[in-house]
Amino acid sequence: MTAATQATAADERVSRQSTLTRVLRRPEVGALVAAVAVFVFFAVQTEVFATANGASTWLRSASTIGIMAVAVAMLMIGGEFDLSAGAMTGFTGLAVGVMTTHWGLPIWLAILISLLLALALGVANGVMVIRTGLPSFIVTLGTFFVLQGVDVALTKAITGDVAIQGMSLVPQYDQPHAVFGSALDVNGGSLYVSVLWWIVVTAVATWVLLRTRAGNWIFAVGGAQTSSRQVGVPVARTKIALFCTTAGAGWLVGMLLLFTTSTVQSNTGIGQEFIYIICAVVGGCLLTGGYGSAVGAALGALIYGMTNQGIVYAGWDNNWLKAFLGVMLLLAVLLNEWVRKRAELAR
Amino acid sequence: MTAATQATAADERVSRQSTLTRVLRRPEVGALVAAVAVFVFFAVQTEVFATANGASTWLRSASTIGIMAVAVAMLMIGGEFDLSAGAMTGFTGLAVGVMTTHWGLPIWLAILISLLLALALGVANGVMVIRTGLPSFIVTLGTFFVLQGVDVALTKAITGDVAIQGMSLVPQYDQPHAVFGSALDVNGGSLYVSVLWWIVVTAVATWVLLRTRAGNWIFAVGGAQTSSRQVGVPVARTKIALFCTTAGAGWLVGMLLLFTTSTVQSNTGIGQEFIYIICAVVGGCLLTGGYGSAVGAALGALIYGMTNQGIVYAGWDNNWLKAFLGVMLLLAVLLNEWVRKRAELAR
Amino acid sequence: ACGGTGQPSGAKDATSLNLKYAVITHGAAGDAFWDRVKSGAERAGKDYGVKISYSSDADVAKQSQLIDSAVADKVDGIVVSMANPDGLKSSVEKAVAAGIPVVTINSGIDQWKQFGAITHIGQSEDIAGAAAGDRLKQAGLTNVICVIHESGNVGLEQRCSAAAKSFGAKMTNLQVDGTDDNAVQSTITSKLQADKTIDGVLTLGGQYAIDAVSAVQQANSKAKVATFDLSDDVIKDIESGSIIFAVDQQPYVQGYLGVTALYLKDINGNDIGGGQPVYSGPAFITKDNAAQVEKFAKQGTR
Amino acid sequence: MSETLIEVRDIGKRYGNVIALSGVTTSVHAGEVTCVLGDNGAGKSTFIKILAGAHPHSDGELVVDGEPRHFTSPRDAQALGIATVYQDLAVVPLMPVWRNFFLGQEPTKGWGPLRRLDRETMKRTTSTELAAMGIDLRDVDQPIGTLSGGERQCVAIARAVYFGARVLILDEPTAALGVKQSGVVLKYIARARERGLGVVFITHNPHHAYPVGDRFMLLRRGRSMGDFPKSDLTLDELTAMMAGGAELEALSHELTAELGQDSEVAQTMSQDVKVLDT
Amino acid sequence: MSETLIEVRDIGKRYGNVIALSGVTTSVHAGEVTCVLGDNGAGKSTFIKILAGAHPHSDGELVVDGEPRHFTSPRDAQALGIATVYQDLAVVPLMPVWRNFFLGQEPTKGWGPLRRLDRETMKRTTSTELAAMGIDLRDVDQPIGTLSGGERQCVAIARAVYFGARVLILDEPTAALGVKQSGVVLKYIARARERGLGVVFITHNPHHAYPVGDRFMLLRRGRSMGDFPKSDLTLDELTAMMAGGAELEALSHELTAELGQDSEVAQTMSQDVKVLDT
Ligand SMILES: Nc1ncnc2c1ncn2[C@@H]1O[C@H](COP(=O)(O)OP(=O)(O)OP(=O)(O)O)[C@@H](O)[C@H]1O
Ligand SMILES: Nc1ncnc2c1ncn2[C@@H]1O[C@H](COP(=O)(O)OP(=O)(O)OP(=O)(O)O)[C@@H](O)[C@H]1O
Ligand SMILES: [Mg+2]
Ligand SMILES: [Mg+2]
Repeated sequence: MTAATQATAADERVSRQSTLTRVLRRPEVGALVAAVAVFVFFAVQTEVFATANGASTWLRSASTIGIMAVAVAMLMIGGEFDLSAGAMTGFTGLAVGVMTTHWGLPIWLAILISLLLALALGVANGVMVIRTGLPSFIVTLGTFFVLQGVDVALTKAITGDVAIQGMSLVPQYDQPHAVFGSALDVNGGSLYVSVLWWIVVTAVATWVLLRTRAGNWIFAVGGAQTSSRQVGVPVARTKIALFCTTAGAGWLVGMLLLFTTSTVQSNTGIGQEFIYIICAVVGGCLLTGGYGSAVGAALGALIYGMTNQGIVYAGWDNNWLKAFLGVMLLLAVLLNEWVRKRAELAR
Repeated sequence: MTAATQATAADERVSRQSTLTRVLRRPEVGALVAAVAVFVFFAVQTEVFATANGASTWLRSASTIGIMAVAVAMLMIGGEFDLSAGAMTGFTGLAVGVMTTHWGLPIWLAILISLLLALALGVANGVMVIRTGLPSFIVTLGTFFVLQGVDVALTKAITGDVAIQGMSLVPQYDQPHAVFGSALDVNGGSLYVSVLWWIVVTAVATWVLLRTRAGNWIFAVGGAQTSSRQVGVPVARTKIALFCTTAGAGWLVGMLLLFTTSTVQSNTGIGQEFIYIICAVVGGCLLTGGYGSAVGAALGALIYGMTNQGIVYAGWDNNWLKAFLGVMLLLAVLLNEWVRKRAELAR
Repeated sequence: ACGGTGQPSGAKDATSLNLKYAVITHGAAGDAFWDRVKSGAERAGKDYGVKISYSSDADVAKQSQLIDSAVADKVDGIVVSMANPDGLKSSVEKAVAAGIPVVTINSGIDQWKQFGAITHIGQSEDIAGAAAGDRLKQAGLTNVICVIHESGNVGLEQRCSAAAKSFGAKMTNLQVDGTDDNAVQSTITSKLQADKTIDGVLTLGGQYAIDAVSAVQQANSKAKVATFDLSDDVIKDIESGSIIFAVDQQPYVQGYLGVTALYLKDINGNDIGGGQPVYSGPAFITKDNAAQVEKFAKQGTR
Repeated sequence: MSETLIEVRDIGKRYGNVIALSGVTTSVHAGEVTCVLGDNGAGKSTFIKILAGAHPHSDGELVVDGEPRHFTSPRDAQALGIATVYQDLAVVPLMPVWRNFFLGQEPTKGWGPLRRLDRETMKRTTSTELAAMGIDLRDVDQPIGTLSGGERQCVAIARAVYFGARVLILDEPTAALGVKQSGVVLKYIARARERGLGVVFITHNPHHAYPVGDRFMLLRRGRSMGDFPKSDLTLDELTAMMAGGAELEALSHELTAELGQDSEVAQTMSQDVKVLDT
Repeated sequence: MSETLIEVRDIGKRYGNVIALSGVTTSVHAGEVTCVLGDNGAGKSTFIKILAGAHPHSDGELVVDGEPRHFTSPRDAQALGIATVYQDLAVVPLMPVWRNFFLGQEPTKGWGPLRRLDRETMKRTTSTELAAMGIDLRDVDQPIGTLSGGERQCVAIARAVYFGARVLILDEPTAALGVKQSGVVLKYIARARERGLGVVFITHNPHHAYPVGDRFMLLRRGRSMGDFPKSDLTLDELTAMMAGGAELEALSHELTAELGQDSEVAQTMSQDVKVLDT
């Protein structure tokens, strides 16, 4: 026993490893390098990109996607998908819009009710997945379709229109607008609060994933569900909580959208669910679950946002937008992978 | 040795199983029952659904989705995704359209060239996935974006429009039209050739999956890639062939679309890639690979097609379309799962 | 729903005819423009006591299948928008051959006759686009972006290209992700920041005009915003001057008149237009006449 | 010493139409080691999975501490102090060794929102517990999937021993272990018995089963062939029983023919056969 | 009898910065059984994965039939008649047993597009080969993931034996096996040797290694401790070597204390220690 413990100090079975290499092996580093590369590329290519004004724009567009990407990444680490996440952003926004502009509910109450609705949907998703044993891809696809229909049809039925109008005239609009929709003036550019929310969400998610029991369980249920069940991880509880997380993030983003643009339309968020998954995967999450990081997902969203806006700044033929986006994404992911492999092989 | 072999006849460790139960345990049966349920539902709810005319419509709409769903199911069984499959249908159609209406190439030559282009893209997808070790979700997402950009930008650049016009005036249009776009008169309704193609594709895929070495390898690489590599399955070759299959199916569907409607739009197929995956999953394929069936995927497409058209026949409010679709899908999948579980537990 | 009260008494009673019309468009679900077409058609159906079933699909192959479905369903008339006439040709002709009267609305002004429709109502995206382009020219703009909120949508592309033609000066298309307003605002802002000479933004939906107005403020640009289609908020912005005009194609009219044309054909054998297309617009909403339409925009019919 | 912790009565388990186990009756006592023996596929793992709560039983009764139970999850069993080493080890390959060790029962420190994993304790405990088994890991931060088969097994055992409060269930714990590590596991079992735990131990190695076992339950083709106290058996009888009698004789002859009369294996086998005959 | 099939010279393998194997030199001869022994994590599996082509080696030379090779895939090794049983068995859990058995080397019948799997042969062969090992499956159409650990291992072994043309590599094949099945595996090894195959056999059980082995290679912490012909060793020496000497002594004392002087395990251990001392 003693013989074994003392051998830890210097082990001939491990080759030396520089601190740099050790840093490079963190899962986020590949995405970070790729993000820096994209930034440098557009900063050099265009004038506005690296200015405060430019940054405020691409940060803003990355922020809402980023919040969702982080939540979706957690869920993916836990081995599930939520295709209703995109529609949820529209749903919560519409709910608040309808409740305030048409039913005259106090704005904060409406916000609270929409949060409860979102969480209830999250729980419903989770319970259905657990109870039926169906893949979450299918269950949440069902929820997605239902939400999409509800978004259009209910909004239309209640308001007679397919978008919320007159939101800014609602009493006390200023208060939630300050919390969700305002912008700070930083160095000439405006920093939207959505960016701050994004940072907070990423930090909390990272804390939860790496430092708490819940985080341990998330990695476990995604990595090997049967095994984790066997050692006593509360699989159902963990997964339902994860579905609530994406639903809650959907609510947050719904509020951010509603109070930044002061309107939501019934097709808000439709089709975005895959963007979130894409950002998470670009940031290093495995589609099969059990591996990934919140910071990586946030960086994935940053890459996506920067590329999207960067192409506009560069003034490239807009018809090619998607083609450029595809090539840039591929290059970013390849760079990411290359960095990681380098790090793994480094001696 | 002898003692062991003779014990096979009657084994006290196995309870009796009726032939019915054994039939019910095939992976497709759940989907079949769900399809029949959907059919009966709409046949009762609406007058037209079960007529020859009605059937011809929903069969046609299911057929093109079905062909892709079968190919995508094979790829999913092999453990990979192809998000470029939808865009590929538009791409090949547009390629033929541009080559014939604008460059005046002979129509069969154009068709051949577009097939080669599709296969080349399939190989490119496969090689990238194998070489880089990146998830195919990301690699084919890149291809998807590039194709989407090319579809819009190139078509616009060459034809000045975002859709192919005047296709039916191309010399010898009749020949491929007969092969890909014609309809037979059956019992008062028209049976589109695309339905025949669908049946052929499903049959061939089933044969390959269940009766050939290639099929064995597809299940193996999807079920446990490292293990299959260790026992000598040519993983790279199998996967590249699978990507070629989806690309080839994309080409076939592109031709079917082009010669049935005599036009393609630059956004044809965009967003369909997930429909294919959905149909495959509804038909019993696992998202994680290694399990599924071609017939199941075809039935998944049938359920999707019938539901989509059935809702139209039923005359339900269009705004609720997606909600109905979601509910029907969920019910179909639940029924599917229930039948399968019953069958497994049946003694 | 059709109780029979308040119906115009025609040569024949509609309820006794038990008419059923299909309205099949290429609009996306939840699109404000097509939502008004739908409202118009449904209102007409209610007014005449006719059953209306509205369906739509932006994919031309699927739209043609919807027409086939309607034919199989033996409806009494079809209203169809033909953004991509080639793809609908065989289906429309089949409907006509089956003795079902067809009215085309919105787009398809060059083909309706050839396909055998009884009339065409509305004006094509081309005409509306051209009119918008003219207006922009009159406003003295020189560098305008045309915001396409759905990539590859034929109708949107037609609006932009027609506007570009009649506008004469520089007009570039900008693709945005229409399902993410945050991204729409960001992208327009980026474009305005990247090219300071842009002095006009033309959006193709009321919703995106609101986004464009915020983006212009955000980018500190002096660009003027103009848009297709109306909404309550758009009217308010027109009144406050942040949107210079809105092109109103009067989609409600297209839906309503489309059904009316079928109805008159059925009860009285009329051919509206007498072999010529009927224009439904475009109307321009500016500061001067915004107040008049405000009420209707609020109720979601303009 | 003879407090009954777990009692199973006429228990059975079906997977669909496969009857993996039927009519098994036995009990686990405090301070006693019950060895479950049997051929491959006899149903041993199925049996212990029922005790561990990993699979619900289809027939019969499971009584823990005098109360009939129907575990729906391994958590239920753990709550009663039952810790298990599964044959497939139940580890999460992509997770670091130390996280796997404490999975499901992580120690925390801090309060409220700052309540967090006690990482130092976790890492330290993991490496000391493994070192005690003779496994000297390079790095407890390594994903457990990159450990060798035996190292992985040691993690699973060390974990169960660390958390096993009243009953310790071990499904072929020594299968992938070296001689030294196997010795440690046997020592652990002996110690657990001394501390008054009930132990259920599955192995194919009579040399491991005999020294530590108090009672031996034999399963064959899903049915129990009876429970034998150690006093009724010699090692040779046990070995013969495990190997399955008559068929063994044929094999023993073959082996003798191929490996020569003086081969160790052949000798052991023919001895076993002789024991059976007597 | 002494044709050299495989020679490795100074071979090494790193996983990132983990050095799993370094400087190992040995050779595999036709008609000879080379046993690879060593503690858990010593590098045995890594060593055979190199021979099998599953991992390329990082250092040194691998010579097969006199030609230096750098396998990039297990197919390369298979093409040279090398068949392997991996410690993790390399099966595809969701696939039926018979498909797993023939995976990668499926027999076909028919021509051209009608060329198809010879399903009858495949199923028949699978069940006879397994029956020969004493595994009597209910149904070869069962997914292999639902077999018991030992049954699964038998499939992997039967497959390798069936396809092994010139070299047979077995990584702890008897770990999960019952006494009877272990006997069959030893018999197979003996038979393969007689047919002139080269066999590489890894085990932790000296009672399995000694009777069939011709040469014994000992690995410790990734390095070779040398190659010993059988004539230089007794079973006891072998056991002592496997258990690692000095540390064993401490363990033996502890065990004696806990299990009592007459415990079998304790006795064996103290014997081993004595052998080492002499
Ligand atoms: N999920 C399952 N579905 C169907 N059959 C199963 C399943 N799990 C186990 N079996 C069958 O039940 C029988 C008993 O399996 P079990 O794992 O309990 O055997 P075991 O005694 O542990 O064998 P071993 O010594 O090889 O580990 C086996 O024949 C196996 O094929
Ligand atoms: N993919 C890998 N990445 C990092 N380290 C690895 C990897 N695979 C094995 N190792 C390490 O290499 C060492 C040797 O492993 P190997 O599997 O060869 O041991 P072994 O001798 O077969 O042990 P056992 O008897 O337990 O099976 C182990 O310490 C293990 O942790
Ligand atoms: Mg077992
Ligand atoms: Mg090993």
